[in-house]
Amino acid sequence: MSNRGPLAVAFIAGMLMIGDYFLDWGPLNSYAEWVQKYYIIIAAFAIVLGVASLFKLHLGKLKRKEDGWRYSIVTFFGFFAMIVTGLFMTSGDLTGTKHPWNAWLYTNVQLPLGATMFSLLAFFIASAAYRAFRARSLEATLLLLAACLVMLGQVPILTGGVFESLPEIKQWILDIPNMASKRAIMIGVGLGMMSTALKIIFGIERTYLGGSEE
Amino acid sequence: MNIWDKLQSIDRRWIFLVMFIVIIIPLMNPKSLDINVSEPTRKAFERIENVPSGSNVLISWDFDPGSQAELLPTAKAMLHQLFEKNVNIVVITLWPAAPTLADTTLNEISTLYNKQEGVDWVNLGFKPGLDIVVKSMGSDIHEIFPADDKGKRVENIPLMKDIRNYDDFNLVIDLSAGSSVDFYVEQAHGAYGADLVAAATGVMIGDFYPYLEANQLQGLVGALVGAAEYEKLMEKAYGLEPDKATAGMQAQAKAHLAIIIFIVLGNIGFFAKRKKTSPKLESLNK
Amino acid sequence: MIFNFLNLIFQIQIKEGKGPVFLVLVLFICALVFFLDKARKGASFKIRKIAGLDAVNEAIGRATEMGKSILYTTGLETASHIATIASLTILSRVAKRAARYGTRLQVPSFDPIVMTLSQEIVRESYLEEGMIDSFRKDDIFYLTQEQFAYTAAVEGVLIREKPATVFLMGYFYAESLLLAETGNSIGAIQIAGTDAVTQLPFFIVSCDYTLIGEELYAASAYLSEDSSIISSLKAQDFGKALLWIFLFIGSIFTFFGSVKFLSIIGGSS
Amino acid sequence: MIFNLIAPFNTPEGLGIWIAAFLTLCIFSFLYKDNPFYKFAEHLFVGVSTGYYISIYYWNTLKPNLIDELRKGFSALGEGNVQKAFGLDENGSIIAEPHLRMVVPLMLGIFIFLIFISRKNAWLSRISFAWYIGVASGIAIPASMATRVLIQAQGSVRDFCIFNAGCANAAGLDPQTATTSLWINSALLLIGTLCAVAYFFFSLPSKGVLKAMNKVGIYFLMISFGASFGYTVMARISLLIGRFQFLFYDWLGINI
Repeated sequence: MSNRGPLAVAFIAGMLMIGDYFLDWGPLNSYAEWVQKYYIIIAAFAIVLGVASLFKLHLGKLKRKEDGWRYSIVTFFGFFAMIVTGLFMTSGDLTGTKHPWNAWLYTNVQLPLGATMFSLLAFFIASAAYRAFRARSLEATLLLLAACLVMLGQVPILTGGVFESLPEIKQWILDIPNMASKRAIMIGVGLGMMSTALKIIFGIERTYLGGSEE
Repeated sequence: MNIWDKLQSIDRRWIFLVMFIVIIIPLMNPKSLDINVSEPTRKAFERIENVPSGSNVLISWDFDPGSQAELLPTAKAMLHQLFEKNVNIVVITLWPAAPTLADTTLNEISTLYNKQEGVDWVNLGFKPGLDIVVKSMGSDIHEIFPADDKGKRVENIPLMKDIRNYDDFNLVIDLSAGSSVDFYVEQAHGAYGADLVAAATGVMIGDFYPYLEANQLQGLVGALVGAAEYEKLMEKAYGLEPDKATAGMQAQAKAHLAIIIFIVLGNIGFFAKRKKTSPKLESLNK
Repeated sequence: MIFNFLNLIFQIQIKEGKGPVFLVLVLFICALVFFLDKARKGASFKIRKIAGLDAVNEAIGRATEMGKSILYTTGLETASHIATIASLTILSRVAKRAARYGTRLQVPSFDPIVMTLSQEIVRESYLEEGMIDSFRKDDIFYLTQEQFAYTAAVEGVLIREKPATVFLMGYFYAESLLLAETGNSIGAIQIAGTDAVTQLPFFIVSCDYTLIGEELYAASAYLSEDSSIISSLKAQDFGKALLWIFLFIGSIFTFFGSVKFLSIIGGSS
Repeated sequence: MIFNLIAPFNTPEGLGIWIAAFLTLCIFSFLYKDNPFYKFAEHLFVGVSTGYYISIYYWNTLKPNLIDELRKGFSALGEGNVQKAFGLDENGSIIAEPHLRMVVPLMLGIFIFLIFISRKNAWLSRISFAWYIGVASGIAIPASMATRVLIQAQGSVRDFCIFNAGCANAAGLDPQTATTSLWINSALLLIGTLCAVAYFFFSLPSKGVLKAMNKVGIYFLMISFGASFGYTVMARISLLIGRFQFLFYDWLGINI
């Protein structure tokens, strides 16, 4: 069995979406709107595969009593707590994430965990700056200087005299050299993306389909 | 390992510890901050100063606890200012998770000024629909918000009796963690001619400066810096004590300074080491 | 019937304001087809050295020597993001090498579809190398779709398994620095690649090699060792050259008052 | 400094704050080193968030867009209204509610499972993946052209247009007086963009003028990376301040 079928599907699906972008034609446009709205359904189905993989991983750990197998129980506990309150319980009209227990778990477990992980960045950004910003070469020096000037321009650390112009310098760095290279990167990314996507719908790039055996 | 090597390889845990300390201390002990108030913040403050006593202001509370570090201080300072000036406040929100935060804050500050819910202020709560909500308030607020956050019918709220649309507000304030400022500029200001002041997070602020230049916004308070500036203005005008934004800004300044000092230390070590070791030796060491 | 059909065709019009995009796209496709044809006829294209690419083999070799594993993440986007697909192509090359050397390859996934695709791709790579018996499907596993839960778990893997080599390829958000700094702290060689402009600085400071923006796409083409895929790089360069000339000449003419160049690309209102 | 109230244990809110504070500290402990508290929080986080996303997918996607549509479709079919059952109006045009048309995504969804059951059916799952990625590519092609390439090019040309009253008026932009500094800035922007684009040429040998441009391009890139880094520091520290405020104000009730 070759990959010809799937490649044809990718081609047709892709061409229809491109057509929708350029052409003003009722049936095509409403088809495209429909597709964009509902293709997430595939992702919703796929999550079952994800959960199966997660279960396999942790059940395996439990069975083999691997290092840290007790933590797998914690994962299952969290998972089922969310599933039971989110899928099977109702409180009046409130279901899913609006169910008070589910919402409570979200606000007091998931939200603070996420926010705290996010806030670790404040520490990591400091250690990364310390380690990486060394004036080893001209390039590294430019990196370092730009970072320090922008940081000094952000907050009032040094004030008075020459330092009063730091915010302006910061703004200039952001508006001119920073903008110039962002534009260039974006242009490159746009072209790279487009050519990769074209290769996919023309069937030149097919690695993503994996093997073609059986 | 000599001192220069050590300067180049400080264990990252020491850096973490220093960051921890320099951020916590100002938070526990905020002092009046010496900062220059920027033009957009001053404009916002002055526009609110010019709201006549007894008139109405609409606040669109478009942020949830996720962005409260940046926006709540501004919100609080503005509420203090408005209550101080005896202005009536109507609060709505376009964000589902915002009403509780708005309610807690309103209750906390209104009691300080003996202001009554329903008479001096009201929280109409959340309505989904973003720009559509903003647009519909141009014709009839009662229709889109038939009841307040607690389910009380608007007909029975004394404050809401004479308020029907944007014409009945002296000013509209959008406290936004997203792009709702766009809708207000387009609809409330563009289509219905309402005066507009906004506060936004650091990520979004850049998008909104053009509105200020085009006079579509009467003032703009940006991120934690803007909030700290606002607290400074409130301190000068009403003797309000500096609060969380000021504390936050001090923590920011100290943390930035700490990072820069670490960068400098690393570079001192790097250069001192390079001078001392001749190139030959260095290659042998490898 | 035929009349109806024709009637239908004539109803179709190009949407307003999409003209410039259409024009440029057609030009680009022409260039792509031209170079593809050249490649099919046996032309080979020289590509300049991309630092991160040469490091790929070296980094895999290092993991093998140390008897440690390789960790590969395809980023925090779904398979509908093109950068993820570019990353999957690179994964297929990395997997081949890993299979040849018998080095363990771990792929923690953020999206279940990407996980399934990764499993298929890695499996295929092992098959091609004749090492299917050492393919471990469970090493390509799903974690969760919540950004920071995924980050927390990958950090856990990094700190406990201590892989010798870490690949961070695809689209990333704020977690980029958390992953890269943790990878750095365990002394792994890190090769990153992303088209997320805002996250590039963090990879640059924390990783040994970083593929910047378009280099990620170029890498996926280059590593394929397939001349028809590499030929697309020529088309990309053609696009850039065209744009380069356009910007250069356009800016000069615009400076002297011509509005033509701005309106060609649809920039005048 | 007064400890005016430590969150009480006996209300759901109070207990929630205690749990959130404990988990916050668990994550912070990772900064020192990996430890059982972090492992606990990490595993809990993975479990909870996976569960959360399942209920989100079910309530926001599967139920309204698939199950309810199919149910409506079947009931229309039961009434004998075939056109409505497939989401068509009397003229055969597509209406917003797809009803039984949802069978297509349903089939594609089911195909995905087949890979799980037997490798023999793997090719069917490939149809789903090909469709999914084909759609994504089709959307990305014109979008990346328009929003990345052309918009950036427009911005670049526009910088020069505002100098010239004639051009600015014709393009509907606000003309600006060309001061020397504005002039230099625009020229620098253009040079920077052109040099940085030149850095991304893959098939041309880096020699002569191109080599020089590549170098300048790299300098611009480095300044940009440094600037973005420095610019982000503030936002990250704000997040940490947010967590500290939670710990001190909400949990410990320390007020100043």
